[in-house]
Amino acid sequence: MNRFKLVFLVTVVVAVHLAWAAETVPIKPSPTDKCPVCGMFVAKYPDFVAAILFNDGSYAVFDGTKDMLKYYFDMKKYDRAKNPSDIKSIQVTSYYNLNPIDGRTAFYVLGSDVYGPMGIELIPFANQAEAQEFMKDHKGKAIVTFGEITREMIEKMD
Amino acid sequence: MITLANVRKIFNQARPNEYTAVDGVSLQLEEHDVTVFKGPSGSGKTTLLSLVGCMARPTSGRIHLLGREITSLPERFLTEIRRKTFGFIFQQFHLIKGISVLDNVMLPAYPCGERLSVLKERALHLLDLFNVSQKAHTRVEWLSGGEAQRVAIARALINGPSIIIADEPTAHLDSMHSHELVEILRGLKNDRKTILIASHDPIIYDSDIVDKVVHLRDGKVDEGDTGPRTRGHLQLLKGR
Amino acid sequence: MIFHPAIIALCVASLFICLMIAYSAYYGIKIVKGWDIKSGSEQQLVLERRTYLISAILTYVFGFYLISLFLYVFTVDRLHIVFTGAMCAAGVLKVNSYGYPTLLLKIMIFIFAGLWLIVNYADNRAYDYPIIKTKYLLLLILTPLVITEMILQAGYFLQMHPNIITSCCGSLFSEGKSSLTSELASLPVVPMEVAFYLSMLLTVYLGISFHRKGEKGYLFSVTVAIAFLISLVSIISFISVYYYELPTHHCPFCILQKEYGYIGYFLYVALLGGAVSGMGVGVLMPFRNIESLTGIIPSTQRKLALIAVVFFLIFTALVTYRIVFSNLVLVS
Amino acid sequence: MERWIERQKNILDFTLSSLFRRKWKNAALALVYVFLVFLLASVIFFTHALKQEAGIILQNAPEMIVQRSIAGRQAPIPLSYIDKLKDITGVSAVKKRLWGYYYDPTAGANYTVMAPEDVQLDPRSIIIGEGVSRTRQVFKGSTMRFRAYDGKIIAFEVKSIMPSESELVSSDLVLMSEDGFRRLFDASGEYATDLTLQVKNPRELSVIASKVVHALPDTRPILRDELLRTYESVFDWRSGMALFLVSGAILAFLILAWDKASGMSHEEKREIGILKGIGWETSEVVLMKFWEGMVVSLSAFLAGIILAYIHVFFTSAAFFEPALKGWAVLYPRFKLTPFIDASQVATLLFLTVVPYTLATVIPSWRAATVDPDSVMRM
Repeated sequence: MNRFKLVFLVTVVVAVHLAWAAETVPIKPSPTDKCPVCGMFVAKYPDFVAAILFNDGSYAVFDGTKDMLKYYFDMKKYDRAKNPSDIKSIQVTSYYNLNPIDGRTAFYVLGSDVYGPMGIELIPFANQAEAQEFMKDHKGKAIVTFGEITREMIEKMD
Repeated sequence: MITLANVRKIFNQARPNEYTAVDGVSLQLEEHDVTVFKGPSGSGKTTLLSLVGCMARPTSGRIHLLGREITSLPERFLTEIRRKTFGFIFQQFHLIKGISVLDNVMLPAYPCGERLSVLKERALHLLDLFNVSQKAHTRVEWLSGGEAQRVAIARALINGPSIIIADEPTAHLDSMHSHELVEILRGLKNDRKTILIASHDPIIYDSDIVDKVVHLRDGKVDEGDTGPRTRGHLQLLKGR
Repeated sequence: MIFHPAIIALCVASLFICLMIAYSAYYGIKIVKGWDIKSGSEQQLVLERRTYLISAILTYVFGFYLISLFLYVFTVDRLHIVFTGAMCAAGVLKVNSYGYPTLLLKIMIFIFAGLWLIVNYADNRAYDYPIIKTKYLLLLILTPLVITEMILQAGYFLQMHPNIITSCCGSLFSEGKSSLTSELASLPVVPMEVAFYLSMLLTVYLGISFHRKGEKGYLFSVTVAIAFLISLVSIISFISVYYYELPTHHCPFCILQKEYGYIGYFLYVALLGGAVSGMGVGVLMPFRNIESLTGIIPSTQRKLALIAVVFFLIFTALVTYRIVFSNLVLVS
Repeated sequence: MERWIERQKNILDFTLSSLFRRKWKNAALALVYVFLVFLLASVIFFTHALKQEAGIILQNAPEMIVQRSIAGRQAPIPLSYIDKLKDITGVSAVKKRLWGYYYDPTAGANYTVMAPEDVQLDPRSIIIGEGVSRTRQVFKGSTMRFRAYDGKIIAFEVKSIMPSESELVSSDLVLMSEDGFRRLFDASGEYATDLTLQVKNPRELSVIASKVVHALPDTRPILRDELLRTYESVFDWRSGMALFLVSGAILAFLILAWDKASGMSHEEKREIGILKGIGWETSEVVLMKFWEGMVVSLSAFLAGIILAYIHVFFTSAAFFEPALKGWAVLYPRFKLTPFIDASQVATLLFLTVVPYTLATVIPSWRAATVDPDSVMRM
């Protein structure tokens, strides 16, 4: 019954401890925000959220880096009103700590065994060391920077 | 017309207690007639009535009911014919205790899926006809013998049968009520119902409403004694 | 084995049903052997009376399997917490090789029992019970199915080891891997939708025309069977996806969960009901020329065709409503 | 269709009236039936609610706990391990925990004593659980004495009592400061009882767990999901076991049901004979018997479930208290959140109504196949 006592103990700890404080505020898509590429509600899958922020203060949220890039490479198709020059910043969710990071400076691991809500994904990291560690642990195939990603790479993922 | 051809009913077949209740009876019974089956107890009257009334199937032989051969029908269909064609009046009345007179009268019609309100109306009408409508909501235990008899008759008529079968209907009635019963039967006869009665009560078989008396003995028709009430159109087929 | 109340309930109830069906089969054989409707012998009477009991038991079996089907999926679904990697019923059914066959058998038995009851219904209406022997021979096919199902189910639950790492429905029904389920999931959406609507349209058309004219019963029944299969495939291929609003999630079980308003139950009940009544038309076809059944089967068939059409229409309506109002865009 | 419904209605009507006429005869069976459903439903509702409760609480638990074991037993874990764990990619934070058990001979109970990091307490005060307060009769402001590892008596002032909502987990709890804890148990400042790890991405847990074992071979990581699973199976096992024990009762009940259904009174036999005689068909009598079974079953089922619901959710499963006391001397008096779903009801249905229906089908059929002409021979 030792194990059982342990279970109770953990609950005890919790009742007192409550949650850990979050370090940074992640992008919080509202429950009604939908991915413009696939139409899914984004808020259901906060671990993979990516976003594009525009100069006019508006934004678009995606349920994964892949969908964000699809949008990025073909903006006309998804939103006639927006041009690539309107983009203020790009945010992706870092894999290890789930914090929002700058999408343009992030490192992306391709071909790993981690799947997002949309299947095969590019997994974003804040630095190269994390990306390499991840690639080793999750059988990733390559590390790319934002600039190295091509439209063909994205198309091949579907 | 009801025709019986060489009808035999054996109980407990191929067992030591095998016993032949009806033994090769051939008969023809006319519609709209009153026929009385007469004979000592154990002569097969009741069994014969239950065979004609589609309650049981003969071991051999054929029964034709209003042109239809019924002997090879499974129980399911016999029941259907029975409840549309026959009304039964039993020796002991056999009303169900604990429920009202009205419920008892309606009981045979329940499985037919008729709307209850329609059914109720018809039952009340029948009770009225037999002067027991004031007792409609009384429980049957509180009825007198004569009332119980009349309720039992109302019940027999609820599905509008063309044939009435009565098994020793006067066995539990005094003479006054027995005469009353004869009058009710007369009324039914005037309504052009076919009536089959098993009885050894002279009030019944000597009554002027009876068209034909069939004598039974040991499961066979006793041809030597067809009785005084045998009318001209009586046709007795030769029993083997 | 996992000691869960619902598992015990399923196993115990299955055992009871098995005993009942074995009992019915035993007397079924006796009926096939000793039936002689012409005879008024007591032996025949006893056999005739047995048929009432067997009808009653089969009705219970039919109802039982409907509930059992859902309780099975529901229980299995609840167990996903116990298995690493499983996120819903789909994954838990894969923990050993008995899970899916049990489910399949449950569906088959349900349909089979339904069809048997339809045949029984028609036969009981004919005064000479013309198909009684065929009927009880069919019962002999059902019996081993029920027994196998009980054994498989017991095997499934007994062989459940909580440390097994199973795949979740995401990988099971996700596109791009080569297993039957993932092939179903990766079927192209547009042709699948077209096939689905065509099959529904054809079913409804044939059903209504059968209801009116009583023609092409076999064709209608075969169409129903095909439409049933297409619908099941469609649920995996695109219907579930619209419900989840998640293009990679093809699980046919998660729609049974509360998050989706238990809509799965309505979908599956409509589909199973439509399949049983529609296939019932075809099952009755070979007997419709038997003299005592000529007055019974055609009207029964018409009713069945109508019921099937209604069920399939409900199913199609539910699906269409979801496709139209879903936030998901699969086809642009 | 309308005829069909009317027919069912009429037959049901008669069934109800005959059931009512024989209410005392059916009462004993119904009572046993209700009790059985009550028993089973109580077990199922209770364990399910506990599971649910535990699951909700565990949601906030740390994703991973790292314990050190020496010779297969849990041992204090050096604080120097914290830095090693922090270096693992994907670990956001590592915290130490201090906890243990204290046996109180006066109450004959074990308290769970812990020193939480985020509750500020001075070294001489404590916060206690409702259960502790109840058994020791100590309240806010009273003094509670503990016997330290070296035999010295340490007095603590009760600063507050934990609210009773969390009693399921906090009943036997005593919270104190780290200083107080170390004084009571002679715990060195270089060790903690165990460490908790925060891992943001749950996908990474298993990878991190293997890295922990690799980096610190004398430790054992425990995942929250693992606890959840343990919970799930412990409770399932318990309720399964309980059902297994009750199965004897189910069997006895079925025998009773069979016996009741087959041993019809003379009056009932007479009635069925009359019904058959006046034109009821066998299948209609079977139908009547079916309705009879359904009425008995469903009303007993409903009554049993309602009683069980009241028992579990309003009286906190009072009948189970003696049996469950073995878990902890300080039995928590908690209110469970009502939680019932279709699968629980279906499970109960399968355990009671299905066997009952099947147990009575043969006796009812036998009753229904009375010869119609038996009425003539009565």
